Amino acid sequence: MQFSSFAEFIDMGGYGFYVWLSFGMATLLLVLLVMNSLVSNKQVKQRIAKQQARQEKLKRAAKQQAQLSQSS
Amino acid sequence: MWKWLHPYANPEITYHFTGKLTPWFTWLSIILLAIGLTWALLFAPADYQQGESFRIFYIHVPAAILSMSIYVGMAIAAFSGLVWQLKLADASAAALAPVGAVFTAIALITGAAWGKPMWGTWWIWDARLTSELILLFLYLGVIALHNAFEDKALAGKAAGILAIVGVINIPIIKYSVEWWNTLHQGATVSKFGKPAMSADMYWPFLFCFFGFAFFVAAVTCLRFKTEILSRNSMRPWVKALVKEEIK
Amino acid sequence: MMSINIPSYRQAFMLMLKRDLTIALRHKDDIFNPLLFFIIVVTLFPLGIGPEASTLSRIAPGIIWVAALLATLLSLDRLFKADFADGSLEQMMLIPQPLFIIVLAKIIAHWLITGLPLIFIAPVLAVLLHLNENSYGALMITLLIGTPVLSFIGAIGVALTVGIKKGGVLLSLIVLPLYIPVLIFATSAIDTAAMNLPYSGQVAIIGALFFTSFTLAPFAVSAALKVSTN
Amino acid sequence: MPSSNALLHADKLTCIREDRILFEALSCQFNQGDIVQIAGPNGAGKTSLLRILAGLSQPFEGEVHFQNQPLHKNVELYNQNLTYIGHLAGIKGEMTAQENLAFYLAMQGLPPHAAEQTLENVNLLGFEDALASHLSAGQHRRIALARLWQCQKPIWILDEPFTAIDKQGVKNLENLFVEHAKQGGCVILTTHQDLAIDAQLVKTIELEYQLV
Repeated sequence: MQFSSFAEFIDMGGYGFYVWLSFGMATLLLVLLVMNSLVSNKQVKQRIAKQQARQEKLKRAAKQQAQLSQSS
Repeated sequence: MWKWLHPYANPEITYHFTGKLTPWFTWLSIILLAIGLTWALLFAPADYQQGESFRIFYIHVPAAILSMSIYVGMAIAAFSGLVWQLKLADASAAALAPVGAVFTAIALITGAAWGKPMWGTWWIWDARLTSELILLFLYLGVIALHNAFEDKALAGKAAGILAIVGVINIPIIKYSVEWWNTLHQGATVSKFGKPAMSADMYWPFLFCFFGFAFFVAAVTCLRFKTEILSRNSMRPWVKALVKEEIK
Repeated sequence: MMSINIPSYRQAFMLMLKRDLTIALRHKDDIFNPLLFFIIVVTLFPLGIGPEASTLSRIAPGIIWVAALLATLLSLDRLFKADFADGSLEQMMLIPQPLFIIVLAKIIAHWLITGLPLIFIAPVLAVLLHLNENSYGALMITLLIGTPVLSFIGAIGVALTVGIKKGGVLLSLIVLPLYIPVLIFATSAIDTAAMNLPYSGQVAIIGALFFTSFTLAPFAVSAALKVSTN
Repeated sequence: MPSSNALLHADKLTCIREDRILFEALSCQFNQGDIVQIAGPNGAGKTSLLRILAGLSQPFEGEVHFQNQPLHKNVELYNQNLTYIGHLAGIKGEMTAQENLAFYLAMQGLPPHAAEQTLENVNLLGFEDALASHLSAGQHRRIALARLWQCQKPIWILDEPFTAIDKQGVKNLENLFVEHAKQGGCVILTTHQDLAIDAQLVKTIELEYQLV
């Protein structure tokens, strides 16, 4: 352990601001990247599900029309 | 010669294979980073010249190394996508680009934050910082081009060509910037000499580096899976998979 | 099979070059607008910085070269956009000769229309910026071999963005970083010449860039066009 | 299996446009002397199929073969044998009708003076020296089609060739197609009009609008 107290650890020998800025920004960017990756994964899945629902609707409509034209 | 690659060219098999790999990468990354960063922040000795600010090194250098290697990896993937018409290679290149851009940004920000106490200014036109900045532009170009196309298969091909053109240019840009730097600033700015790393600095560095590397692998796998899904959305297996997951 | 005598590579190249030059000469805006842009950008700098001759002559190489980069960038859009919009590009992809011959002809035509006039007007602008008298030779040589590189690299960017509706800003994002080496070596050659030192090293490097882009860019452009017209 | 005299055959083509399968595992062949009409509603993938056959687009899966060789292996030979005229006429407004035509003829190795005579076939005599930007869309299309009268290439792929063409022009074109087929050529086209060509000469490939 290089630091004897928590305050000393935060201070980083006077360089605290720069060290914690670096670590903070890096963490922030990495978290944003992970969030973005998760969100876009979910969005793609939702888009596919939506598209699927729409196609099924169209299919059903086409079937109904076919039945109607047959019966008439 | 490329026959053995064939099963991996099947998107469904690759998707599930990647899905199996992801948790391994994720946990390895978490463990290595937890050890590496704790070690770097609490136990590694301070540099005798730079003091505690040297701890930025444990993020800055891995990020800088990874930012370059991700670009090269992306270009290799794009090249094989172009030459052997591997659609999945294009997808992996597309998955890598944003990850690489983030690591380039981290390298730049930590570089500036390290430079302020060392050089007394946030930004100097140091050769390495400048080429890192240009690398960020190259990444942003690839990402922007990829987003501009609606058809993802075409987007992958176009961004791939740009990545290959970029990778040919990187050594030229790096060389020209270094040359420009020595011409204009000479020896007035003392760059960081390569610090003679002692073992108690080297080990935490290795842990951090591999921790970040596995982080890259895990996030890339996730994005790669997303790319596969969006490019194969009309396939029955994708539909079944999505139906199962979204309830 | 019916016998067909197709034109040789050289004939196809000349046909294409002639066609593009004819079109440009009848559409004179293509030549004058980028040139005018070049002149206006250069005149803006003294207005923004101040008229001291020493300051201006110090930054003149950079100003002229950055303005040349931007003028080239502005003119690049015409390279494939019109052909893409009216369907000529499709027809060019189906010509029996390899695509890179057509591409090469188009890029050279583009340079003759936009790059060459810059070289003629540059010395006049250099006078306005009090460029060091020793530097004129270097300015002309770097422009002469540097602007074709800009056309070649730029063509890759246009070929990639030609199918995109709002490709203008994207084009600059893609192309400008790739222009950096030319900018660095060209301005440094001019600076070195001002100090009366030999600048053949820088010129040799720009020459190398010229030959590299001359040989590789047409292939990259062909591949990119195939993607864009898909 | 395609018969040996097939000029062009498509092998299990799949085409996907923005998440929609336009057609899947489509196989067809085109022989010498064929006039083939690709039919189907809007959005069924007619243009996409023609572009794939012309080698302009890559199919998602499958391959096009020319003289029993995959297309990508002999692009240059294929392009020597192919004339494709798409939706866009490829006419430059800055050049005259004659210059436009002469350029395309010259690229086929034909002398430029053939252009003037050919313009007569499409009823554009007197417009030779008019800049194409002063001409109408129909006239552009006629300039583009004019090269067919000089064309010695066997495979013609034409996307909606009759759009904006008057009745007499359509008749002339149809006669030209029959003539070309008789000489051993092959015409592949899309059109919304009914062809006034003897039905025995025309084959039809029907594309359906697929929902999934």
